[in-house]
This record gives sequence, structure tokens and C-alpha cells, in this order.
Amino acid sequence: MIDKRVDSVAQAVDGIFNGATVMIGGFGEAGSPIELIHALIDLGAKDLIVVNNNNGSGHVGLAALIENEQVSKMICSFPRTANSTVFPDLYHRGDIELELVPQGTLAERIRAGGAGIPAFYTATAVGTPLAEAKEVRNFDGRDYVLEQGLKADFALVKCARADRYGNLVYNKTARNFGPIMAMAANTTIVQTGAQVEVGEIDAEIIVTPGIFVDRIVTVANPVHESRLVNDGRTYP
Amino acid sequence: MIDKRVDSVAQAVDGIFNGATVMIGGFGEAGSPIELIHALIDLGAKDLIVVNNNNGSGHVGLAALIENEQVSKMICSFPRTANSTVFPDLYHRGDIELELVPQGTLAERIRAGGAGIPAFYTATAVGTPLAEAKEVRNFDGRDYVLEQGLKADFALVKCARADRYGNLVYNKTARNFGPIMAMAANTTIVQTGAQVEVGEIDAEIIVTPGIFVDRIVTVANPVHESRLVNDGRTYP
Amino acid sequence: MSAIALAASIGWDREQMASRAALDIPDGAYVNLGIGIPEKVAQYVPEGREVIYHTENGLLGMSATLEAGQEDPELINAGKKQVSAIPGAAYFHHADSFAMIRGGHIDICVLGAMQVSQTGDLANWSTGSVDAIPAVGGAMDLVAGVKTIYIITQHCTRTGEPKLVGSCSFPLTGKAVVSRIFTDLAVIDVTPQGFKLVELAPGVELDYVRQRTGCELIADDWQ
Amino acid sequence: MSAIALAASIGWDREQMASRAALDIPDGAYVNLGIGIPEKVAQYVPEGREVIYHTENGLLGMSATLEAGQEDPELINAGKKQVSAIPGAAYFHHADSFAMIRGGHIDICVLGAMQVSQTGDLANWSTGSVDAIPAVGGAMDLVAGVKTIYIITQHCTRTGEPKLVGSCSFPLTGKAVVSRIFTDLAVIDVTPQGFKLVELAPGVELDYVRQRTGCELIADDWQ
Repeated sequence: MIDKRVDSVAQAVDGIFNGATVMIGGFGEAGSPIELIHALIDLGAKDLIVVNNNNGSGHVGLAALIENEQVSKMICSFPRTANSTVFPDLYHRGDIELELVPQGTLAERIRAGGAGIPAFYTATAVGTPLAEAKEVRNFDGRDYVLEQGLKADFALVKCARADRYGNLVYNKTARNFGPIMAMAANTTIVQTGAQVEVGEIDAEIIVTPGIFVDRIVTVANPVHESRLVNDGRTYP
Repeated sequence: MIDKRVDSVAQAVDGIFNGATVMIGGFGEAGSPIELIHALIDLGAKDLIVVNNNNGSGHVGLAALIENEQVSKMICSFPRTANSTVFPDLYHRGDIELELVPQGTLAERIRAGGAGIPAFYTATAVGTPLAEAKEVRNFDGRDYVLEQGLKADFALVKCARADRYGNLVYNKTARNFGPIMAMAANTTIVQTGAQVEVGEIDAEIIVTPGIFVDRIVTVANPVHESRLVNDGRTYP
Repeated sequence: MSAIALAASIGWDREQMASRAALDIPDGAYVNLGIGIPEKVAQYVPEGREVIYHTENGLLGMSATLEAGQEDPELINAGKKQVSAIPGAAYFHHADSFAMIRGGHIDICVLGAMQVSQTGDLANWSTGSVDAIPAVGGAMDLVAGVKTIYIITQHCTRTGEPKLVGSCSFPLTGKAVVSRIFTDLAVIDVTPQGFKLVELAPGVELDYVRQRTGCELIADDWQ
Repeated sequence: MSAIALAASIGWDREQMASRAALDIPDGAYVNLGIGIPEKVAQYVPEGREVIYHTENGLLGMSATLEAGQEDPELINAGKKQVSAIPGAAYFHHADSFAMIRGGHIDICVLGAMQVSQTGDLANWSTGSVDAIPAVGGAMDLVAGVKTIYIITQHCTRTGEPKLVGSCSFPLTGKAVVSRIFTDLAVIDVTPQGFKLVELAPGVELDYVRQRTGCELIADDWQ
């Protein structure tokens, strides 16, 4: 029987190893799997390469993971957010590496990684510093830069509802990077707001089919990062 | 006001010009926009380059379009179907060109065309006759072949429900090439089984957002190709 | 009173700049609005037009109108502000969202600028300072993928430096991407010949604009 | 009575070949089944296992069981036969479907073959005849993208030619892609050393298989 459910966030993140590449869903706080990130802080895995559009805010979630010095490198498009001080401090000290990727290129690289495309060409960043040292090639009179697919050892993703097969649906703009990160990771770990029976989610509306999901844990009332930040909360 | 609805299939296909590249949705009969194809036969545009996974069957739909000598070239993965005699006859006479593309490469080329990716690498077909004369490149120890994005002047797509913005949902495996062809064409023409009010299709379940759609015509009771073929029907 | 001090009190204010840009967005357009003044454009859609707003974090049919009690921290725009969705909106994932951008499906994008060159180069993501943490977001994807790029910006920086220049000194966001610029002083097109004046803000003189532009400004109809 | 005529009456029949292959598909596997005998594998899932079938035309959770009155010409498999969907199934478009294949997400694919070489090359789409209309479908994508490729095939062609060969004379579908072959006579692995016997069908002698194999067959455990 296929049953990808686990009982706790600790079980969900079990096995994330030192040096792993971890994709973390979310655009700002929307879709941020904050309970899974906190479980990863508890686990203590170090030297992580983290892929996320941003770099967290305040002293909870992704910012707390960075602050706890578990991240050696961030791959992201916008490492500047309101209330973000953790990353800048480490970055200026030279204690964390940054690979800056345009947001659409980041999304497409993740999608390519998940779809078995090792590399593709895009017009984004041509003629800018972010295309320096990259191969540029002309197709039909326009220049494009070669970008490589991006895969991960683990993905941490937040969704709204899931069944035991791992079929997922999301909530509004919390969908963002979740579906493509689920495709691009060897082990995709999902926190869901609710579990439903197999068959309860209409086959026509499933956003992430279960084939892309490995572990599911229910977090019925996830915290909101912005509220934690406003309350001055920290983790651990 | 945005209103992409037109009153007839004739209006829907209006402007398809001689020599146009036309993507036609469907995998076999599932998703085949047969009423739009028949309207294209009535329109009479010639020298079309048609992109479809197959090549139709019997003497209706895509097979009838080919039989009517409106197609100069087919781009497809499987030009052999039960009850398919029209294409083989023309092909053996040298009256139609064939570009044979592996099915997944065809899908990805269409998706790339719609997503602004001029070219990508894939492992499909490496070491086979279909990769001959194509660039092969090694990434991380494995060979991949360079494939180019595919765009079209027009796409003919069949869906289940649509609103005036052009938001679409499909029926089961009739979805197949519809969403990606809608992305890859300059003008996307859709026949829908039913029209609904804007807002009636939940924003979470829309498969093709209206941005990819230009014209919508309602065909409330579309014919099924297999039934027409069984009945020995022809078009025109 | 210096010319620079005057600048704050003449020409269009931020709302007027947004409203002027909105005039150039046709009925039925699919539009992406950058953070800052561009966001305000949505408030000034002329009567009788229907415009669909795209936000690159996965929503087509964004509305800035937010009814009390309807807020959801998971329904936000690219600036991470809470927004709402119109009837007929659609959600999608990030790769699909940028396929809309990169594939040329978005008609118009309105962005802010640090510098625009007379060849349409845009710099709006980095000063190139070694101290600053570089952050690019979706700006490079937008300028590379959207058919028409509009810029809304103050004509000069706070210290009086021209933002419309012969060539950008800041790192580029994209080369030859800008079509039209809406400043507090004027509407200016990027043409093969360089910057070309389209319209002056009420009460603003051509020479006043020229003095504040870092290179030639073609204004044949005004001479 | 010639050996070739005998071939029809000894070894496994089509159902038994499918059922033998099904034994090697583990619980929880995501599996794509080719057209023909491979389709039958779905009927022989051993007790206690749950296997999810993918059909490349856009469905995960396919079932061959078709209840009267539930048929829909728009719910078909890759062979364009009407099928049904299990509870927990999901529909998706063609690019997403082949992302599952190309991205290595499908665990096992079971295909038919015209020829398999001792290095695991597969030919199953074209005889290379100049008269034939070439048709490839998803076969090349499947062999390039799926982690484990199983083949179910008669050991020899109808005219008695071996299908397991030193090197394929027909145009390839993929190079070094086949893991295991289920024939009417035996189960055979492709190993770095070449074909290796795993199991003989009941009543079939090793020499009988060797005579019908176009190259060396390693069978150390049988000697």
C-alpha cells in the first residue's frame, strides 16, 4: 500500500544530511513551510545549499535556519526582504555564499531539473552582469544565455490539502515554487494543512500528482511568518 | 471589455492563411477539435504546416484536412493510426512532408515555444536516427541532443468549459496537448463544450489561463471521431 | 530658489504619473506592474477599459482592492503585499508564471528605474556598490520577456542627477528594452534616434526638461 | 516436427509472460506500460501490492477496468484504448506527463521489442524499411527517461529469428537502456558482461534458449 504520511515534522525531515541541497518553497511567507524549516533547525544538518526565492525575515523560518549557521550557500533571486538582517550580516562577514539568479530563470532551472532538461537557453540577463561567464548563443537573430537545470536532494513544500498518495493542492499564491520544487528533488517532503482520503481531490484539479511526493506531514494550523516576526519571535 | 467569444466556427478560424503553421490539439480523437478542423477545411487555407501527435483517422477531422490537400507538412510523433490511410497514400506519393519527433520532445518543444525558450537539451533520441545531424552535448557525463522550441501561427484546441476571458478547463485525457499549444501559438482558437460566467471556474483549478487564448466558440455537442469513422462518414 | 528645489513643486506628482501611464494601456491588455509608483497604475484604468494584472508570483487577475476580513497572507503580490483576486482570476506555479513573461504573453510591464539610456537600456536593480547585497527578483525576466516596457520614474534622482542618460553607469537589467518613460516632467519615447519627447507635463518648459536630461532629447514638434 | 513449430507450445504464453513480469514490480512503483503484452501486466499485480500506472497521454492512476456506461472517448491510454481512472488519479498535460518520464520519476517501463542487444540497446520502432512510414510515439522518451526498462517479447520473431542479438540491425530506440527481458522462454538480465539468464520457463532447457539467442547467454548457475 502506498502511504506517504508520517506522524511528525521530525520524521518528515529525518535523513536530511550535512551538505545537502534543499529547495524550500515559498515566496516571502506565502507557501513557506515554516514548521518543516523549524524541524530542520532541530535536526541540525549543516553546510546546506538552500534554494529559495528570498532569504527569510526576522528570526524565524528560513532566516532562523540561516542564523543558526546551517546554510553555507543560498541560491535565490531576491535576498533582500523587509525585516531581513540575518542574511546581510552573514554575507558581509563572508560567512555565506550567494548565487543570485533572476527569478524566472530560477523557476525555469528548477522546472528543468525536475523535467530532466540539463540545460536551456533564455533571453533573461543577456547583456547584464548576471550573464557574465555564461555561454551566449544566437537563435533567429536574438541572443540567449545557457542556463542549467537545478536539482536538489530534498524539497520542503507547503500545501493546503494532500492524500496518502501525495496528490497536492495549494492555497492561492502559496503555490509559487511548490509544484516545481516537488519535481526537482530526490526526496520531497510536504507539510499539508489537511489530509483527505484518496479520491477526494478531483483528478482534474490536482496540482502536484503524488509521483513527485515522498513524505507528508499534517500541520493543521501553520503559523504565519509575518505574525511571528511582528511578535518578535525567534527560533529555536 | 474582454470578450473572446465568437459566434461560429467559421468566425473562429477566420484569417488562417496559406502557409500558416497550425498546432492542432488532441491525442488520437481525445481532445481533437474536429469542428474547428472542419471549419478550416471549409476555409480552404493551403500549404499548412500542421503539428499534431498523430495524423487523423478515416476521412474526417485531421485526416480529411490532409486528404483535402491543405497540408504540406506534418510535424508529429506517430503518423500511423488504426484506420489511417490518407496520410500514408500522400506520403508514399511524396505529396506531404513528415517531420518525425519523439512524443515527449514534441511536447517539450511546444512548451518551450510557448515559454520563450528557443532551445533545450534532452536525452531522448540520443544514439538513434532521429538525433542524426543534431548537436549532441555532454552534461555531467551523459549525452543530450539540442532541440528547438516550436511556435505556431494558430492553435486549434478543444476544451470542456471556458469563460469570456478564455480561462479553460479540459475533460480527462482530452487535455493532452491543449494547454501547451495554447501557449505556443500567436492566435489560439478554442472550441468549448460549454461557456460559463467569469468567476464560475475556481481560480485554483483553471488549467489554461485566459492570457493564452484569443477566440472561443461553443460547440455544445462535439462529434466523436471514432463514431464518424465507424459510420464511414467523410468531410466535406 | 534653485531649480532642483523647484522640481518638487512642478510637473506631475506620483499619482498623476501613474494616471498618465494608465492612459497608454489599452483595453484588454495583460499587464505586470512593478513595485512602487507602477503599482498605482491599476487605480487609474480609464472608464470602459478592462485590464488584467499579472503578478509574477502566480496570479493573473490581481486586484489591489482588499476587503476587510478577506486578507490572506498567502494571497500576495510581487512586492509581498496582500492583494485580492478578481472573478476570472487564475493561480499557477512560478514556472508557468514566468512562461507567461518569457514567452511574450504579457503585453505591458510598468517598472521603476534608476537609469534609462537613450538606447533603451534599463538599470533598476543594483548600484553596483560592493557593499550592497545584490537582489534582482524578476526584473531581468520581465524586461527580456514582456513586449512593451514602460518606465515610471522621477526625472532626476533626489540629488538632482539625471536618470535619463546617454549610457547607464549602473549595472544593466536589460539592453534596449524600454519603450516609453513617464516622468514627473514629461512622457518620452525611446526611438532609434534616441529619446524623443511625446508630451510635457502642464507648466513644464522644454528647456527645463532638457537641462535635467543626461543626453540629447529630440523634440522636433516643439521647436 | 521442427524446433520452431514446437516453440508455440512450450514455455510461457502471453498471459504468463505478463504475470511473470508483474512479480518484479515492487509495491508502490510508478509504472508505464507499453502497448501489447505489456498492457496485460496490470492484471497480475501480486496480492498486497499497490502499483500506480502512468499513461503518457496525461493520466497517473490508469485502470484497464472499464465499467459499462462509464466509457468516455476522451479517457484513453497511450494505445488509444478506452480506460478508466482510479480514485486518487490525476490528469495533466503532455509536457507535464513527459516531465515525469524525462525527469526520471517513473520507476519502471515495460515495453515490447523488435530487437534487444547484449549491451541493452533497444530497437522497437522501425524496421528501417524505406517503404514504412516511420512512427516513434513516446518510446524514445520512455527509454531515455525511465529508470528501469523491462522488455516483454517473444524470444524469436514469427519466422524464427532471434530478437536477443549481439547488436541490433534495426534502427535504435535507445542505447544501453534495457535492464531485464521477459520472453516466452526465459527471464534474462542485461549485465555489463552481456545477457545473463535469470530464470527458465518451466520445461524449457538452457540449450533450447541458447539456440534461439543471437549471441552469448551467460548461465553460470545452470552449468
